[in-house]
Amino acid sequence: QEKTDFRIAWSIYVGWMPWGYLEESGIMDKWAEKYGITVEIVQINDYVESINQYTAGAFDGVSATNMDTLSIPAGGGVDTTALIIGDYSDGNDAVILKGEGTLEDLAGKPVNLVELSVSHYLLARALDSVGLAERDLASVINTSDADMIAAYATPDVEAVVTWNPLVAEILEQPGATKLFDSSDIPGEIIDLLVVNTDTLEANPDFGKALVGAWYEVMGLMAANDEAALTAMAEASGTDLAGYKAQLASTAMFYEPGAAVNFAEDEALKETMVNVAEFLFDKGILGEGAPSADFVGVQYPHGATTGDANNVKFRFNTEYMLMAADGGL
Amino acid sequence: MALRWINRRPSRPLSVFLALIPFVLVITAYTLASDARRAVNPADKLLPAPAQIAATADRLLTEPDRRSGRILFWVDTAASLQRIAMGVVIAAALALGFGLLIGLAPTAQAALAPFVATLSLVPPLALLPILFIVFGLGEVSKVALIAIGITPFLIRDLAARTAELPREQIVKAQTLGASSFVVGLRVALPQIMPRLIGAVRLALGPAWLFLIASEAIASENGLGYRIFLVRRFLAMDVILVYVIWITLLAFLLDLLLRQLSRRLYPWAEAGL
Amino acid sequence: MALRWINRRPSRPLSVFLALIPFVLVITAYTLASDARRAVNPADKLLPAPAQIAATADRLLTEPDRRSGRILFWVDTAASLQRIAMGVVIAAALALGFGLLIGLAPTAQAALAPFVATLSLVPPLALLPILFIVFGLGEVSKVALIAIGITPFLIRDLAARTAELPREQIVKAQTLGASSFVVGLRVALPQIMPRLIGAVRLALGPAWLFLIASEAIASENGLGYRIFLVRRFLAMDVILVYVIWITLLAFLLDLLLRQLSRRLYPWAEAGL
Amino acid sequence: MSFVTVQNLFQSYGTRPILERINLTVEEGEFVSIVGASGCGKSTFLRLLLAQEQPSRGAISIDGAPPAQEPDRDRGVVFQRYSVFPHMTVRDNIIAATALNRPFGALWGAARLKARAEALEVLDRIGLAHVAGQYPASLSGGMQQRLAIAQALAAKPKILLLDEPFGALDPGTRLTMHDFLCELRDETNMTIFMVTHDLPEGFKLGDRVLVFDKPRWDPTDPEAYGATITYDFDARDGGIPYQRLVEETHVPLTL
Amino acid sequence: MSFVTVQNLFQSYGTRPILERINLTVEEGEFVSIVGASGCGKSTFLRLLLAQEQPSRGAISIDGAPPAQEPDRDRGVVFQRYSVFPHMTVRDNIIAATALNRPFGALWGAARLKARAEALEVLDRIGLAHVAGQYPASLSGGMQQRLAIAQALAAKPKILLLDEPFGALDPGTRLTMHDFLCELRDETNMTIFMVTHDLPEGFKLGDRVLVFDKPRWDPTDPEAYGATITYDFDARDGGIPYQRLVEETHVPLTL
Ligand SMILES: Nc1ncnc2c1ncn2[C@@H]1O[C@H](COP(=O)(O)OP(=O)(O)OP(=O)(O)O)[C@@H](O)[C@H]1O
Ligand SMILES: Nc1ncnc2c1ncn2[C@@H]1O[C@H](COP(=O)(O)OP(=O)(O)OP(=O)(O)O)[C@@H](O)[C@H]1O
Ligand SMILES: [Mg+2]
Ligand SMILES: [Mg+2]
Repeated sequence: QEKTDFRIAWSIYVGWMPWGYLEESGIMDKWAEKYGITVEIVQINDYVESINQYTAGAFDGVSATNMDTLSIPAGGGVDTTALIIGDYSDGNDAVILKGEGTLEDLAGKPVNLVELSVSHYLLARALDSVGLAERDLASVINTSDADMIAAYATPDVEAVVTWNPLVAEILEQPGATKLFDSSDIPGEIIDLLVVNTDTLEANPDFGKALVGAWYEVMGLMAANDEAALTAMAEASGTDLAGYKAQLASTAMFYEPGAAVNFAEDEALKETMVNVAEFLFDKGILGEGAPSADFVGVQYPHGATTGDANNVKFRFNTEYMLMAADGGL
Repeated sequence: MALRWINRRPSRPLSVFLALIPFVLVITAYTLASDARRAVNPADKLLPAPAQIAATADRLLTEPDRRSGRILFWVDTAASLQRIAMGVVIAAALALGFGLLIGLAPTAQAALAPFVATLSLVPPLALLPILFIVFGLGEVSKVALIAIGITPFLIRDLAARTAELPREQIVKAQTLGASSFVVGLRVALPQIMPRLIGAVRLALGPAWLFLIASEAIASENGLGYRIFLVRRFLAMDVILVYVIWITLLAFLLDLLLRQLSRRLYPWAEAGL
Repeated sequence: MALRWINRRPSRPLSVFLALIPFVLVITAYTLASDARRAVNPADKLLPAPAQIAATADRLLTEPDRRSGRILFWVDTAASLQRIAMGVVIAAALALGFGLLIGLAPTAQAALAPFVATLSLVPPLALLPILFIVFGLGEVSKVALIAIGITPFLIRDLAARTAELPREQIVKAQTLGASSFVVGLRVALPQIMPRLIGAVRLALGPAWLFLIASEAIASENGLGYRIFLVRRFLAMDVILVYVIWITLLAFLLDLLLRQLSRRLYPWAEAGL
Repeated sequence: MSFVTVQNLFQSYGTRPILERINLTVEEGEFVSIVGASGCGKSTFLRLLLAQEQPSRGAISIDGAPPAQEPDRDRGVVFQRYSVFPHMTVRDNIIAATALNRPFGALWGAARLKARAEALEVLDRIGLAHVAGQYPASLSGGMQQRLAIAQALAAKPKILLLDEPFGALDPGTRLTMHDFLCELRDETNMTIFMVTHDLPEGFKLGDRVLVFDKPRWDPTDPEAYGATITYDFDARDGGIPYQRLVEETHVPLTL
Repeated sequence: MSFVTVQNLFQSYGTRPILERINLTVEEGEFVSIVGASGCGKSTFLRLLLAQEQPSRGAISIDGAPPAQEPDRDRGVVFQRYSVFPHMTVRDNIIAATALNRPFGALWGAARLKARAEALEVLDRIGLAHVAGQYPASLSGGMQQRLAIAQALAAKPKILLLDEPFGALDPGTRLTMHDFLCELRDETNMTIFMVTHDLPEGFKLGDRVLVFDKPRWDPTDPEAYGATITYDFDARDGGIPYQRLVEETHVPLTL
């Protein structure tokens, strides 16, 4: 159904800081005005809550990873489109051991992480790479990201999997060893802006405004605009240097064309199949999902993986192409 | 002339019927809201249909977990009950000791009452990082959070009740030769035991809160853990089953304590 | 013969001295622990030195935020106090209405008491996702969590107090021609007002818990939000300043309510 | 026809009978004292007169009106305790006798000023004018009961019910209260029922003294029967009792 | 030397004097009734005898011992209420008189059996054997006070202090309790101090009746002076008072 007022939610993470800047700087309003709509950008502390709210219909779009999009909105029957591929994690997520050691040493140890999050996925991939599995660990202990640093400081904790800026903070502690990070599986942890497919179809202007505004800020970032970067740094609770360090482990798609190429790459299909299998294995791919193929994912040019009759997650490059062509 | 409504007493069957009304209303409202949402998106997760909640409950209560082979529902329940029981028992023991001391000994009252009053105002949730360092990240810290959360309240309540014991009884005990210790042990302690149970019943609400909060932060099992974990994929059917179960458990615990008090301290009831 | 310790009363100055002891002990223990940790790791963040806490407090209380130009400490305080005040006022108003109704009218008691008792056992934290959907993510949901969290307790307390009013007074009012409504308005309401204040004082502890929990999930400011935010960086100096401040605020609120009760309801004190 | 008529009244709680076969007629202006052992049902009888409870059988009628279903302004009452409102000042307690009868339980404008003036007059007459602005808790027990009686009378009831009104007072205050009550009675010629534990008090104040007791008695089950009026003394002649046996007392049960 | 000696006793709370210049000697076995207006300090005097409070001036000595600092087994006491332990059965309340004196407040083995047997004997004598296993709350007020007195006597105190022991009982029960107390007295020849509001009771039971009152009186400040013993009646001859004026009462203050 057509409408003119839209709300999207975002939470603090290095690759999503531009959303805060978009709202603050007025760039979003400018683009919304251009298309005769309004877009409210709301920051939410709790990442999972922001996706839940989107899934429940309180928002028209949300910043999320590919994995969480598949499990929560898509798995929950909300047809969702990845409108913008912002970046992929290239070291922002890491497996960290207290003391010296290698991945093999994780066997028999407890690992603290946010269960069922991308950290969990990273751990699974890391263990996989050395022929281990989760059952070889002593245990996986669900630990709130807010308390990860405090948890790491206790003697009980031997290894953690987490993301930036927590990774940077923990690695500063004496004796912390990074065993594995997302640069070892490049392109598998993807940060997106996803929107409701029906809303987007009924209101293409909504997509155009978002994409147009986003790539204006990408331009500023690519040009190393001090003011924009400093604002983002402060909003994420660090300083310019700290934020730049985090950006260094993030593969940002400053150019819409690069994001389109990434979406069209066959590797994306493989990643999504991996992710679906991981989610199915954890039993979180929707209620009564009979197999990992239960939810269908559609790629540019109509290719799908999973159940083609139950497509709930679509990678849509249309709008990013418009941005690349200067058509916005 | 119609009776004033303060004088109108419903009959026994009418009372039962009236008591059911609000429950039926809530369930109906939920069902309607759920139907409305599922008419839009049949896979809606937020307000699952009552039938689906029942199916989920059945699955949770009977199907063993694929990985561990155990039924997680009971594992969670056992873990949480153990934590809450330990936390409450520790808090009750501390409160009994300090409450008696503060209530009976003016010197202890002067030394401890202001401190306990201050402690009771500190928000324990905010001090979690320090708790982690002191008590580790395991069971101890969860039990400690519950105990720390409710002990100041229990101490204050029991101290007040001890101080309220009729002065006459304390004097009488002294004229029968009782030392301070014996007054505490034989006169005050047994008389505040029923009150301790009453105070624990009041404190169980906050105790559940602290349990859920601590399990949400670092845990491998427990009712609070599961609720916050499945929040990750908005499995409201699971959450609702757990919420209903927690409510039921809270009710049963309360009932148990009430019966216990009746059994153990018949003289306390008879006096009312 | 030395006096029994239950008969030994400390002098006024000794009382003050005794009251200070536990505070001094805790501060000393903290300082020692902090020194020990910083001897190992000078950059230790977990237990900052008291001097550093003071410096942080100074900074938080005086330096405006660079982005907004406002002093966040006061922004947070104002936001949180407003939320807690609104939540408590709404809860108190609901509790007053339902408490009076349940306490006075046997029919309302039959219809509502079991439902309220059940509600008071439901853990509101577990229902957060539903609350956010129903009330949105703005101020309303935070106020609602506080109100939902404490209203059942308040209703039960006030209903019990209303039912405890001497039957004689209710009868007397009727012989003076009072309708049910007038009995509620002129006899019961004024007499449970001081009790309402007392119950609110008890409920403030849980109210803070709910405030902190809700601010942690969706907020842009507030004391709980700030604590949650800096917890990620283990900025214990900031957390401790906020914890001390919350404790102080809780104390001041409690004092305020107590004084208010004294002022407004002198007859209630005189009777004790 | 007489002013108060009680016809064949029975009251039981659950299966336990408390009062049995009570018949009584009282003329307007009579002062009826009621005595009897503790727990025999004196207060229960007063509650029935008050229409706070409904009898299991029988009926009470006042001034020819049909039996009341609940307390109303026809019936004034003073209990041993809790008879005044602790949250109202002494003056407001008197005003309440008028105000509580209004839709919102309060008076406005001229009615209010009038009620205040009248209340002060009443307080003056009962010697409480100097504490008009104080709360009842700061008054002695005797002053509180005086206030309670004045409050009940201010509503101009048809009958006044007193349940051990002086039971909690010390002997000296009690005597002062007797004088106070006698004065008020002379003024108003009110019909009064007073329950008391103190026989001399009952005879001193009452025109009639009713004794409640169990006329039938089952030694194996003392609670099998209820109490009724076993004696009805005429106490008018300065308190010298004229005895009239109504029913034989403590007759052993013949099975 | 006399058994109880009270020498020039003063007591004030804050700056407010309650008792003044009290001198008294009591022989062993005497029964002293104490009467006086409400609030005049009778209970305060009893608390001083009990050593629950220390006097502002003066001293109390019993059987030649130095003044006590706190209550002990030399002083038995029965209050109007709360004198028995509600959480102990009737039997345990009697046993407590022995047990509470032990380090842990309990008896074991042979001592315990002996105490139980003795307690049952006591209960038999006071007519409470049939409720030995019940809690006090299920007893009538009279039975509770009987138990309280027996409990106090079971500790074999040198003096027994009674503060309006029958104040909460109804007249009938009161009379029974008088007989009970007289019997016990004949058996034990105990030295007893009893505060009462009921003058006839004081004269009936006591060998002496002390009246507490304020001998000096400042009309502008009724609380300026404390009370003392204004009359000391000899009440031995079957209760016919032999009056002995100790101090002039209500003398207007000469400034
Ligand atoms: N609402 C009630 N339900 C059941 N039993 C009751 C109720 N009210 C009174 N009783 C019982 O009825 C009996 C008579 O009670 P009532 O209060 O009328 O006695 P009373 O003569 O006024 O005694 P007292 O002199 O002690 O005031 C008592 O045994 C009491 O326990
Ligand atoms: N601990 C105390 N602190 C201050 N004042 C007290 C204290 N105890 C008693 N009083 C006051 O001392 C006076 C005497 O009290 P006390 O209890 O001895 O009187 P009483 O003669 O026993 O009266 P009653 O007959 O009412 O029992 C009273 O005015 C009382 O208010
Ligand atoms: Mg009665
Ligand atoms: Mg006294």
